[in-house]
Amino acid sequence: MNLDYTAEDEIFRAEAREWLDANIPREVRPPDGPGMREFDLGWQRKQFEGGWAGVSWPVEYGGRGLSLTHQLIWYEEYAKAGGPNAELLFVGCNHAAPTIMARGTDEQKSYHLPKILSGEVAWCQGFSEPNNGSDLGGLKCRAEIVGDELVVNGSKIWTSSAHLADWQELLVRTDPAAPKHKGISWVICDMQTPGIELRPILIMTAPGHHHFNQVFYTDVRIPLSNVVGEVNDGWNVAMSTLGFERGTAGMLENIRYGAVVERLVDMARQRLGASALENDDIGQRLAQLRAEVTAVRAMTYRIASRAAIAPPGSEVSLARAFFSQLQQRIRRIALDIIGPDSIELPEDDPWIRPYLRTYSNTIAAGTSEIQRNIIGERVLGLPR
Amino acid sequence: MNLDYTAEDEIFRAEAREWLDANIPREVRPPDGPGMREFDLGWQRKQFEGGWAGVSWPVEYGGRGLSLTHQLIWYEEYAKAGGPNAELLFVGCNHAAPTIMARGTDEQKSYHLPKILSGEVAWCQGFSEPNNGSDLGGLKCRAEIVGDELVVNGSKIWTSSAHLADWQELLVRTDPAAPKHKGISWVICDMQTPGIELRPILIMTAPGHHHFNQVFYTDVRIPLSNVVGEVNDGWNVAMSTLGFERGTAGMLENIRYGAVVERLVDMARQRLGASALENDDIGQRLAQLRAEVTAVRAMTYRIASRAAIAPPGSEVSLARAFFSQLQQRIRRIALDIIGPDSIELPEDDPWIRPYLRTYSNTIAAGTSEIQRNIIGERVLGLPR
Amino acid sequence: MNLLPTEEQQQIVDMVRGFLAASAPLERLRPDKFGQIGNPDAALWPKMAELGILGLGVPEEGGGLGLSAVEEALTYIEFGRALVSVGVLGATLGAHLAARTMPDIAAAIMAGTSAVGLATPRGTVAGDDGIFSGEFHLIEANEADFIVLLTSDAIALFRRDEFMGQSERLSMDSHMRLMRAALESGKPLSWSSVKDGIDHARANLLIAAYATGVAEAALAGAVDYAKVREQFGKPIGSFQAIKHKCADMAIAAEVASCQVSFASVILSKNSDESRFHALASRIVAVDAALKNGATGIQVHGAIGFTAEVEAHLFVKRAHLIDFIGGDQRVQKGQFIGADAVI
Amino acid sequence: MNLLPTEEQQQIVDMVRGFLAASAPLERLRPDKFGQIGNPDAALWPKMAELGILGLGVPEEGGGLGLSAVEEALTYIEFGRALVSVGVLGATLGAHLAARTMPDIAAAIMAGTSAVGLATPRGTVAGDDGIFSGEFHLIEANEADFIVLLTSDAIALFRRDEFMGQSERLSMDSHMRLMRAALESGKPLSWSSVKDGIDHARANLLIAAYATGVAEAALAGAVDYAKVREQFGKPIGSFQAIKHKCADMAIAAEVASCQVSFASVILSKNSDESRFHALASRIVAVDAALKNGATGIQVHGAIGFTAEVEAHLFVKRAHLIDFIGGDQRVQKGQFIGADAVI
Repeated sequence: MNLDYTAEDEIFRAEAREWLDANIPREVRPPDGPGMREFDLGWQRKQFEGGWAGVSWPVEYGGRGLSLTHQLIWYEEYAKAGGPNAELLFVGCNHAAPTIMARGTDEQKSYHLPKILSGEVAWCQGFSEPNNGSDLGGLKCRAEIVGDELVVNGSKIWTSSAHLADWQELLVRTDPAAPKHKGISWVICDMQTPGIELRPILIMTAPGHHHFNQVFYTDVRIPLSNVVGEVNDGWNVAMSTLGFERGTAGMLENIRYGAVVERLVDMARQRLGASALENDDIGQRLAQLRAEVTAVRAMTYRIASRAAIAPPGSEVSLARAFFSQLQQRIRRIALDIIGPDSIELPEDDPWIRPYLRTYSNTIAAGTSEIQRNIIGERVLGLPR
Repeated sequence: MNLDYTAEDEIFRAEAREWLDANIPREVRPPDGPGMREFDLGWQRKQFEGGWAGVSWPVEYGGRGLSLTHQLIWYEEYAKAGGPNAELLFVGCNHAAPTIMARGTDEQKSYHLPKILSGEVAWCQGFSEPNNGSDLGGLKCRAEIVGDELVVNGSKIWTSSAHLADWQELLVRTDPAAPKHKGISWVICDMQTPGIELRPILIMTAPGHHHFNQVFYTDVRIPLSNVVGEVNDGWNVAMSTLGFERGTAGMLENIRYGAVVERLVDMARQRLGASALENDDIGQRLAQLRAEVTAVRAMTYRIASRAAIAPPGSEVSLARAFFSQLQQRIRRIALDIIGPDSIELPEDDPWIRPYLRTYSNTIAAGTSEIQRNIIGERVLGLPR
Repeated sequence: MNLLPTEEQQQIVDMVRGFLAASAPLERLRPDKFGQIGNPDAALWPKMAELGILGLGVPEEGGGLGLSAVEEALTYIEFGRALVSVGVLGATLGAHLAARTMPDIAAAIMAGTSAVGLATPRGTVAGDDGIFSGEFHLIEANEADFIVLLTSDAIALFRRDEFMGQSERLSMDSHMRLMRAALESGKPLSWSSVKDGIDHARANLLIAAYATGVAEAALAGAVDYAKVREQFGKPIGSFQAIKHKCADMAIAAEVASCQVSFASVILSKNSDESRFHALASRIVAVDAALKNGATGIQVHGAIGFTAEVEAHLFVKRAHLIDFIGGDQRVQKGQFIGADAVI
Repeated sequence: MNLLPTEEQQQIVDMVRGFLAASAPLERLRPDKFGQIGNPDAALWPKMAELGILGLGVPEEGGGLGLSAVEEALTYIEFGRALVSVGVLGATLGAHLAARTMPDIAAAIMAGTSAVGLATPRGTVAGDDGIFSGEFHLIEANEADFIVLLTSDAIALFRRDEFMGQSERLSMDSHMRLMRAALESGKPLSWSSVKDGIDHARANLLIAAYATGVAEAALAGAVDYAKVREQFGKPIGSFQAIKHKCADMAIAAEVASCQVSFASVILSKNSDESRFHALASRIVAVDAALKNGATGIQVHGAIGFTAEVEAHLFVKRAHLIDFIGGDQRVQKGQFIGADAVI
């Protein structure tokens, strides 16, 4: 075991820090709408032009072709520099692109990957449906093959930023007669295609904030050449993407949370006095959270160490399940530290909305219950 | 709603207090063995002679025929007076006797009930088997009907004080061909019958302490007249007993725990200082426990109020599940308050063994998991 | 001894429940009304006044219905279930504080013609002998004539204009109106300390009852959803992971409900134990509301954190009432310092 | 950067695990040996000395194997899994404290010819500049020549006879020997404070590693049982109530194991961050041991609280190590006062 970095790593780190210092956006990121799209894509373009957009992407797709350790160094410096949480890019960079790299055709790769990396386009996800949340394999959105096209009818839900996205990674049922995991296809869908309609879904964190959508498809025609992997093999294609999300894609967020806890420690010291904190219930709970978030960094390093040998497997659910609940505990204690002013919700509120938002952490991308099933069955080998 | 007592109730309370003051055993209860048997039976005899053994038992069986409110008053005074926890009597008084009252023949009633009430005999329970803990209905201990006798072969486990008991309430399978809940009989078994052998099971709380037993039956012959209720109707007979245990039988213990928490509050004030306790993590947790144990008393009153109208049903699982886990939390905090001396185990230890013992609270008489199934399915109506 | 409602008490519960089902269904808080919409229930006050609900526990000689803390607590459980604006607390507590010495004010409050807001400390409250200084939040006070201030050791009725520098703020709970304001040696119309009568204990009891209602409604919503929502081909309520969460919510609601009933009887007898039992009820009930609110969202899955179902409203309201007069941390500090009642 | 054991490190783990499987199987703690039997592992010390385990991390010039905190931590995870007597901590820490200035004593400890007990405060420890007074527990000290004292801010090596009034006590953990004793201005042979080198951090790290092993073994026992035990016609591990408990245990063990590895690398570099990371590892690992110990009993059901399976041993050992040098409350107090390390 070691935490050593090579001289080359350290040069990379210094370069990253220098570039971030000079280039990190000083403006506040708009929370929503076209302004947010412009901000996120602009920032992605800037990173791309600086050579930082695809640290661990293969060189052939415009990346630097460096190791996951380099990616981790970049995330660490990004978090330290207070880089923005450019969520609109997440699906494209961390879901769609890795999937297309792994299973796409040459045409798909050469058309989409550069656009994603350079911040030209935004992607959204079309996996969940109104009647299948945890049971992804039970999806019903239907795509009939008509000539060289798919004709899609049905609905998707929980699509973040569908109204701001150019493309969608879409799971559809292409063979209703096959066993439920065997008739699904993974398709690239142009969000401008006729027949797509959106319904905004308001969420609990922010009155008026438009983030989630339900998407309706009526005779939406998609070229068969947009299928990634084989027709009816979409389940396997999607699983590789989910593994990625559960593995390394969350690293930046994990690292960022260490700083959140330190801000809380500072606030608690100010409010209660550093010496009073020792046996105080808030001090004791904060100490626990501080130790746990420190351990999350260690878990991230171990995942990166494993990923250097083999692609992440079910064991990444251990870190994910832990971290999603830890975030809730961390955000929850903020209210106890802030005290009565917690009932306010200032426009630039740094604590209450993030707290409310953590309610989705144990639901989105696999509920805590599903994560625990995975751990029980696939990591520990307990019977179904 | 009211917490009022009639003048007659108040007289009853005063009499109870007076009698307890004068008669409560001053000696320490032996933790085990024949000394414990002698102590518990002697104390029961004394209560019987004083007219306090069966407050809510019908007059025809030697009781006072009073209401559950009177029983509750007695328990409250008993707890306040620091009455001993005469566990050896529990099965006889709270399981076997109510069952025999409800379903027994006149001969069974007239033979057994007076002996139980007057402290002449001790009973034990033979329900659980090595391969059925939570799944009581799956029991296998076999009883063949041969002439006017049952011939029992098999094994029971977790039988508290089998080595000190005269009688056992025994569940056996009399019809292996019937559906699993329909071939069971509830039988009175004389523990001196040839063919019964015991194996002590050592438990985690006390090196050398003999409390639990496995009981082996080899061609044990029991008169058919010892079956309570109909042959093959034992499941229904047993369920009425379990309802009783989950309902009112735990009242004394519930009330007693209020005093345990107050002892902890006193200890914490002494160790940490009363004023320092306010925001201290121990103070905050103790406040929570104090509020919860106060609520348990309220839950006990509500159960008693309901029991005055109809026999306790599944809803008593709410209080039972809550209380069994509350006991664990209460006993656990003792270690934090005592501090380093918790690693000792003095002979007259009042905290560590009771703490260890609470590990059985969420297992015995229905695990927490089974209790939650019952609440989910029978109280809330969720599907199986 | 009986901790179940009498027939008369059950009739009051049914009356209030029926009234709220008709006039204040939870759907009124659905997304079409989402946002900082202020008190959605101001229109209810006159109707509630008509039914006598606002003066339910005020003695008849004070102009009220002369019922007890038991009936008040039962009513507040219903208020919590329907997420009635917490401004109602101002009316009930204000009427009690005014009834003894200011019958006109009490009458106006009970008639619903004078609204009463709530004040709760933002930090330390200075002053003694009925003079109060400090920074406060005002809740549902925009149209109020009077304000009831609740601190951890006193309760006081003010004219609203005693509070200076009133300025609006957005709130986490978007179905109410919030202001900041200050008192500088503010003099109440009427007040009492925690040691002086049961006014203060009544405030904690009613907050506990309201919280119990929140916990019960969050449970009911989760159970209803778990029965109909299917995943993997069966209702999610058949999975232990969901079933046991619902069971835990049911336990929490039952604990709260029993202790609230118990405390309400103690208060109705004006017992010395009122403060102890009211604090105990507040601690377990607010805990139940917070827990059930959060668990209810998890049981609902993704729909749970949208504004399309009510699940999120319960946890937000639970947080709001937690802070009125001091949060759980403050209440537990008070409670561990209290003398034992066994 | 690599937080997985190297091939050489894995060989050491395999060697220690193989040795303990043969010489110290968990069955040695089964009911036939139940009771206050004292240190069941005293006979292991000479064999462990032969294998170099007792001086694993002591520099070669001090007579040890010259390996690092990484290898020590990996070894201690194995000790925890096998519930090796915590007396082994005395040997490891004593060898470190002696190695720099008292080579003969260090050699005797590493050879297993001089046993080293542990001392932990029963209350406040007075004194400064290397003079200690107070009341203590002595663990596995009956046959020891030396004692390592661990407090929340210092670690010190004493001759056993510095401790006065040694008197035996029974312990909750029946597989060890316990005494009370006192120091009155006791002078150690060697000591260091928490600010002075990494001896103190090493003690916390090794306790954390041991606790991680306890958590892992409790998990392994629960999972094995959940796979074979049947109720309602299927293995109990197929029920979510049990499956999710096992998953939570797995998470706790993984959290502990990762942070212990991380901290061990930090210590191996003699970094300023050693104290911070050692404390973090102790907090999460002792938490995991306590939780997994308790949950393991529940997963086992009734057999879990008997002495017929090992389940109960883990929670008892977890409590014991929690108190060595200060329990979680003490450690968290220290940790929240420490400077941030990001």
